[in-house]
Amino acid sequence: MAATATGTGTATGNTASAAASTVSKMPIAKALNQSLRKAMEDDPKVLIMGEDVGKLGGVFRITDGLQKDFGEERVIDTPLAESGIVGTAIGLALRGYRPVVEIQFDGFVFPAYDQIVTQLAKMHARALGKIRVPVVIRIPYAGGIGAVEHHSESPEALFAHVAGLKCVSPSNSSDAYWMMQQAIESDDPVIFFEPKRRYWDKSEVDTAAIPGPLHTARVARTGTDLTLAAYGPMVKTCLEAAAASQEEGKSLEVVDMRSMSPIDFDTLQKSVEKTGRLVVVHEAPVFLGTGSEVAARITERCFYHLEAPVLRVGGFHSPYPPARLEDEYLPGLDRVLDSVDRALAY
Amino acid sequence: MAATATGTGTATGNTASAAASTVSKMPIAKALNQSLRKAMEDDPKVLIMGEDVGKLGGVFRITDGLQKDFGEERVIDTPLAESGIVGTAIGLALRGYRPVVEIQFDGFVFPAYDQIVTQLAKMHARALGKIRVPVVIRIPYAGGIGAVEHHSESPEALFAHVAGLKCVSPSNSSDAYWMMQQAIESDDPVIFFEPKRRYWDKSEVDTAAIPGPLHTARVARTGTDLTLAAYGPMVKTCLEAAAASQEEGKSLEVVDMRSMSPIDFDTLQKSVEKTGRLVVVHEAPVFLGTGSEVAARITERCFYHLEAPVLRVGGFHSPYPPARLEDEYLPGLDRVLDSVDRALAY
Amino acid sequence: MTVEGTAARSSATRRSGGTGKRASATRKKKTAQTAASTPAEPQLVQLLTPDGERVEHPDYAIDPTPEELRGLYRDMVLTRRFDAEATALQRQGELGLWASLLGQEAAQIGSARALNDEDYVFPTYREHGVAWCRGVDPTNLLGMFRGVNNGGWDPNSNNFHLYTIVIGSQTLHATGYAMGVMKDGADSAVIAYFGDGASSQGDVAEAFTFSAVYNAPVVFFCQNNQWAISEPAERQSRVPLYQRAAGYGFPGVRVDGNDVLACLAVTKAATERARSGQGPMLIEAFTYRMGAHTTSDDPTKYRRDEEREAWEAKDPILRLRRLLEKEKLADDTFLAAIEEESDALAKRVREAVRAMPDPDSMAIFENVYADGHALVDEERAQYAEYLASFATGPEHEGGSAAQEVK
Amino acid sequence: MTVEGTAARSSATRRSGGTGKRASATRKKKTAQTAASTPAEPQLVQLLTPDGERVEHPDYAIDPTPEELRGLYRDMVLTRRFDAEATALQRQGELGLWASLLGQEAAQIGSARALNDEDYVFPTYREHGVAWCRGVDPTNLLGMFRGVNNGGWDPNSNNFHLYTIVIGSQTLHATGYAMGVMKDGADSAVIAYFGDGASSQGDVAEAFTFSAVYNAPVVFFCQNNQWAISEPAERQSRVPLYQRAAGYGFPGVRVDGNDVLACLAVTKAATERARSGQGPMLIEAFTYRMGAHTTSDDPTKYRRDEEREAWEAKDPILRLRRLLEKEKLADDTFLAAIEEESDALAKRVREAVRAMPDPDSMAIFENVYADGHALVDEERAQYAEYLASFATGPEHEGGSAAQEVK
Ligand SMILES: Cc1ncc(C[n+]2csc(CCOP(=O)(O)OP(=O)(O)O)c2C)c(N)n1
Ligand SMILES: Cc1ncc(C[n+]2csc(CCOP(=O)(O)OP(=O)(O)O)c2C)c(N)n1
Ligand SMILES: [Mg+2]
Ligand SMILES: [Mg+2]
Repeated sequence: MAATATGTGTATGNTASAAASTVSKMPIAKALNQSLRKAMEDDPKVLIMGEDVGKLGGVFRITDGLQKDFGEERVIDTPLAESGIVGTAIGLALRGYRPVVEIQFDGFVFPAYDQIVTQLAKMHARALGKIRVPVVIRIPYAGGIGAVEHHSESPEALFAHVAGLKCVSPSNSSDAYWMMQQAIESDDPVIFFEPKRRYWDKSEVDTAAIPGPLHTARVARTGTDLTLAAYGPMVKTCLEAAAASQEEGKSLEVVDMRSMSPIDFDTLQKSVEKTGRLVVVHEAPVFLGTGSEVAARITERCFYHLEAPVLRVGGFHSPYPPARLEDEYLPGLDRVLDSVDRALAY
Repeated sequence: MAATATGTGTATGNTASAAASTVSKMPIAKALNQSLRKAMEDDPKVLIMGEDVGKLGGVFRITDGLQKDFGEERVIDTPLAESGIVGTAIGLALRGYRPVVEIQFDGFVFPAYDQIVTQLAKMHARALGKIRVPVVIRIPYAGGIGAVEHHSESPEALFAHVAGLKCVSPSNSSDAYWMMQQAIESDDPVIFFEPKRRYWDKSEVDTAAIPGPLHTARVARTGTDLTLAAYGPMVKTCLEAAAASQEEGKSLEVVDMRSMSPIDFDTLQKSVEKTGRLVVVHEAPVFLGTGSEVAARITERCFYHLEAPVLRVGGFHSPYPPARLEDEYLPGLDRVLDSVDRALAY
Repeated sequence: MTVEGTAARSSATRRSGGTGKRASATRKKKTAQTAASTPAEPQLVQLLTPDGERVEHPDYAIDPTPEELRGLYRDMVLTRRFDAEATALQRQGELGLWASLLGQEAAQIGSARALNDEDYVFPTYREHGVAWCRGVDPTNLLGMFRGVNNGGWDPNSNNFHLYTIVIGSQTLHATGYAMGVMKDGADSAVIAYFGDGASSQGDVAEAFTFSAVYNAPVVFFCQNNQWAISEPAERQSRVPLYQRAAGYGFPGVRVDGNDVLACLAVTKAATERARSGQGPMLIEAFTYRMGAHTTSDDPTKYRRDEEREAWEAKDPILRLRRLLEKEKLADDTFLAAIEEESDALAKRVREAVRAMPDPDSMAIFENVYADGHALVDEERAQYAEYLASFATGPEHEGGSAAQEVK
Repeated sequence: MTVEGTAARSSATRRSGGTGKRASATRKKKTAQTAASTPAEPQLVQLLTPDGERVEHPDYAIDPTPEELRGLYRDMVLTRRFDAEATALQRQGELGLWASLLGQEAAQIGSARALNDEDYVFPTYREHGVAWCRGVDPTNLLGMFRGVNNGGWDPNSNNFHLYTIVIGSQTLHATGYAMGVMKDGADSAVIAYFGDGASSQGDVAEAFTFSAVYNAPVVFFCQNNQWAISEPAERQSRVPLYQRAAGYGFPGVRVDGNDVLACLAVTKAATERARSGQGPMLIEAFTYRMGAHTTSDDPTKYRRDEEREAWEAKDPILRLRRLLEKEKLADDTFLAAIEEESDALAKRVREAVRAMPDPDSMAIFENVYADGHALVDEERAQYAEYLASFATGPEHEGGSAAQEVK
């Protein structure tokens, strides 16, 4: 990892007293598991719901061991019906619970889309603020794991466009740990996108840190020539691209957006005002992906600073391809660097 | 209507021989009804499906009289279940039919979202092109009619982002008439967004014209200082804004986009290369609305031509408000002109 | 007309050509088959005949006091009056829309009066009678129909959730809420209202599945008013709807939805069942939508007048009045008092609606999130600035000019 | 371990504190009640016992010829062998995933052999035996599991639709297709396969509603293999699934899913019923998933070995073999021939998979639309140019450097 990287998370350490025992390296999957465990210990109203989240611990084992320790009343294997899962989670939230719903894979969230968009997102406003529906919807998303159809999609723009929802995605274990707890504590519905192909990537978590706000971006690496913006699985790719560019004498700044709704445009703006160039990277299709909003708004905010148009690297306008083609489809190092070159050529 | 407007539709007349009998002024609603009738007469495989489309003729009477004339086998009142409607329409399409599905109001399309996104959009690609699913989904959309919740939404970006779907919206009767037939003739699924508050606006239809392609934009009014881009209900608002601006000596070009997937960027680019300024207007929320894609891509294509950032006028990031607030929420003449001023001030 | 006639003929020809002969023979057979599998008149629970006679039912005994009977009568009359006033207010332009409950008073009052205060109600958009029984101020119901809000009451004040317009969604909220009641160890029941049309929605089936699997204390109360806008109930099911429950593993019963006593008794039984841990139950209240679907609807397009007339004879208020009169439980003073109360209610509602202020422009940005959202904050600030620009005038000529054009 | 133990205890404490006492009392009662309402062993149609004895059923008579019996046996053996080979290929890294049908051969072969060529099949993702009977080349099934395509056959060649992964969706496609069959006046049937887990999806309920209302010629064939990944069937329904049909107005029947003759007979009856215009029917084939959900799954996490062992005694292939042996319908030559055919099939599949080429990069842009799409064209051109830039080399240093890093 390049010398300029600023560490693994936004959590700013308050670790003087208990450093040895609270910091450890762990995979994102484990950080999520620990975070859920902590949230359940702290608040008896926190529930886990979903398909196979109980004995199996979820197909990715993110809820591993939780049913054993918290019981079937709090870790609930549901019937196989996503609309039912989210709809009953809303009802439980109305009764004072804080359900954390697991959608097994990105491509299976759509049966619940109506409940999410017309009920979950709008109920607080509909009630003029008199009720709250603090439901977290966890979605293991994006590709790169060689899976069959519907198991590799990046549907975040379809949620971020909808007022009433918040959308976040961690890129490392520290964020996974802290952002999950913040999402559960939030009184708003949060769609929590988990970068499934990074589940097994290890980085440091300090369980005694004081985390920054949930919806702020983080400068993951400082640089001067161009800004790369990404979130979730693409942060790693962007950091690799920045490292590769450094060898060629180019100084790239990498912003880990962390939140897709709201987007922290202030941090992006500050970075672009410095670098004058921006490339946004996500796995989701470019057309109407979150990058389009970043491009549009940053261009408006930094019109006189931009030396090149904001470029976007992402999926194509085609269904996610079969696994043997996903390396072509996904924005990899090469495609990111190609766009960096194009932006720098202006 | 300003002198520079280029008429009411893209259909280029071939009307020398039968002008008198084939041209008439009619509301958009009637043009749609006539178009559906024509499509059913021309092709016995065309079916109409939806809630209340039969005897009632739909809540907006767009299918008025069709069941009476084509029978219950071709104009099908369905059970009250949107996923079921779209799912069975897919099955009918696989059997060789061409179903035209009516969703009663924009806000009720979401129960069908899974079938649309995971099945309808992807089936042709999944089958490596061996099957086709020519389903048209008609959605009366957008606001301005003083309705209760869920009856005024503009969800087009949620469909345009999805590969495999095509999305169009007519702004006048001629387009309503021709685009509907073209959508039905298309072998791809088409989401047909009908600007419900313009249903009763009258303009000319020439039923003997030769229409242009379905997915091209149309310069609805030529101008030199700034381009206004819109589709569906906002075209009228933009034309009014252009007329108002003319009185102040500003020459605005208005592009009726007509298609939101694909977007005809060539026509937009050509216009912006001339005017140097672009304001995109739609009722949908600005954040991740189609305007974000237009802004991002036109900025990329016209980087050296733009004298101001692309500005966007649209709905706010809040649920569609109660009717008494919709005039504040909807982009009206004032808000469009305010953005025009801002763009011209650069 | 000629053109239409031709189209009809040509479509008929098309169908009978080629394989068409067999097709239409098949079709006839199919219809016959369908009809055969539907029993003409399924049993329904009735405790009060249209003539106002009390009848007994082995499973659903009830013995209301005179006071209770008068109370039910008052509820129904006041609800109907409120409903009529709301319809009138719509005609006068004070409301954008109204969904009348005319004809469904017994189903709503009977079921709602079976509930305890701790029970929780998830209505659809037509449960004005239920709202009344829960103590929701009727004027609060009108806000959404006037267009000043999308739900104008605090659901937790009366355990009466907001109206839900997307058909069927609330049955899942009710089920989840009932799951929560169970987890809390509370012994209250939850009731979800929905229509015959709603029975087709996947969400309602999923609510049946979840409630059965978790044995949740929820009562599904389906008002089969026989129409979903223009579609008759046969478009949703070819067997009576109450029968659906058995296949999910809980009981279903059809009750005379115009019989307030039967609705009360059956709902009492179902909620008691739920409260005592016996799980969900489906009640199909067989009733009739006497009016239009909403004030925007024109039922003459699809419904024969005779059907409505036949149902007038079964009017829910009339039959309770007959009982009250027969048993001499309602004297003129009582009836006059209700009349007076009705007038007062109507007046109060009328005045309240007319006085209902439009929401402030900036309300658009309120309550979108509980914990705030940077984009909403930004848009709020921009919009405030934009509005302020009109006040300050000259520098925004475009805006001003536009206002005049408008 | 200590931490986990503590958590468990503290959560237990939490539950029994305060109102918890009543809650857990209530809970016990509820469970008892649920159990009481579920009959222990519902009737299932069986024509062949696990011991290979033929039994009669009044409604589902069948008299297969020796040839037919041998054919069914061959189908099952070859299907199982193909399935085992695919599992092996997954272990060897040739496939990314495999969903084994082990244990469900009788349900699939029996039902599929009841179909006519004109009938149309909508499978889920595990119907390899059905595909076999339809004449789909088994190697074509493997493309999607290898990751070279998302559906590698022409559905219309064998009237066998593509595998559908999103649970339940295909039941609506089948219903729509069946509505089309009716409109065409054709007399074929449509069959939709789905699992016990799928029965909870709203789409399946909507398919029941639509098929009943339109009396569509569709057979719903539910393979209740008792597990949806890690969830037992009781998580989906507390009553046997076949009972669901009645509430929608059509018949449901439970058949011994490990009895190929019963599956054949019942599906024959259901499809004939559909073809003759009597509408939909639900068949619940009561069977068992002997293997893991897929090769990614580890059933030891949630399932007891004894359960699986008990079901081994009911093996579908074994019992038909017992019948064949008892009735002397299968001699060594026959059995040896099948063995040989199995080996050949396995070899052919193995070789075909290994030879299966990766799709061309540009395939990403193919078949997204039937009529083309400007954006796809633009992206295709840009990507081709991008790929070409690597060939031309020097000017794209970033790209080349990156490739090395990779
Ligand atoms: C998901 C959805 N689709 C369509 C509509 C439009 N709509 C409003 S009411 C209605 C009919 C409802 O019928 P029913 O459930 O019988 O209730 P009723 O109005 O008769 O009380 C329809 C189709 C809607 N509100 N929600
Ligand atoms: C809508 C949806 N949600 C979740 C999944 C993930 N998933 C795949 S198979 C499966 C279990 C299916 O169980 P069942 O219907 O019984 O079929 P079986 O696998 O036992 O044949 C699940 C949950 C999915 N494919 N689709
Ligand atoms: Mg109704
Ligand atoms: Mg199963």
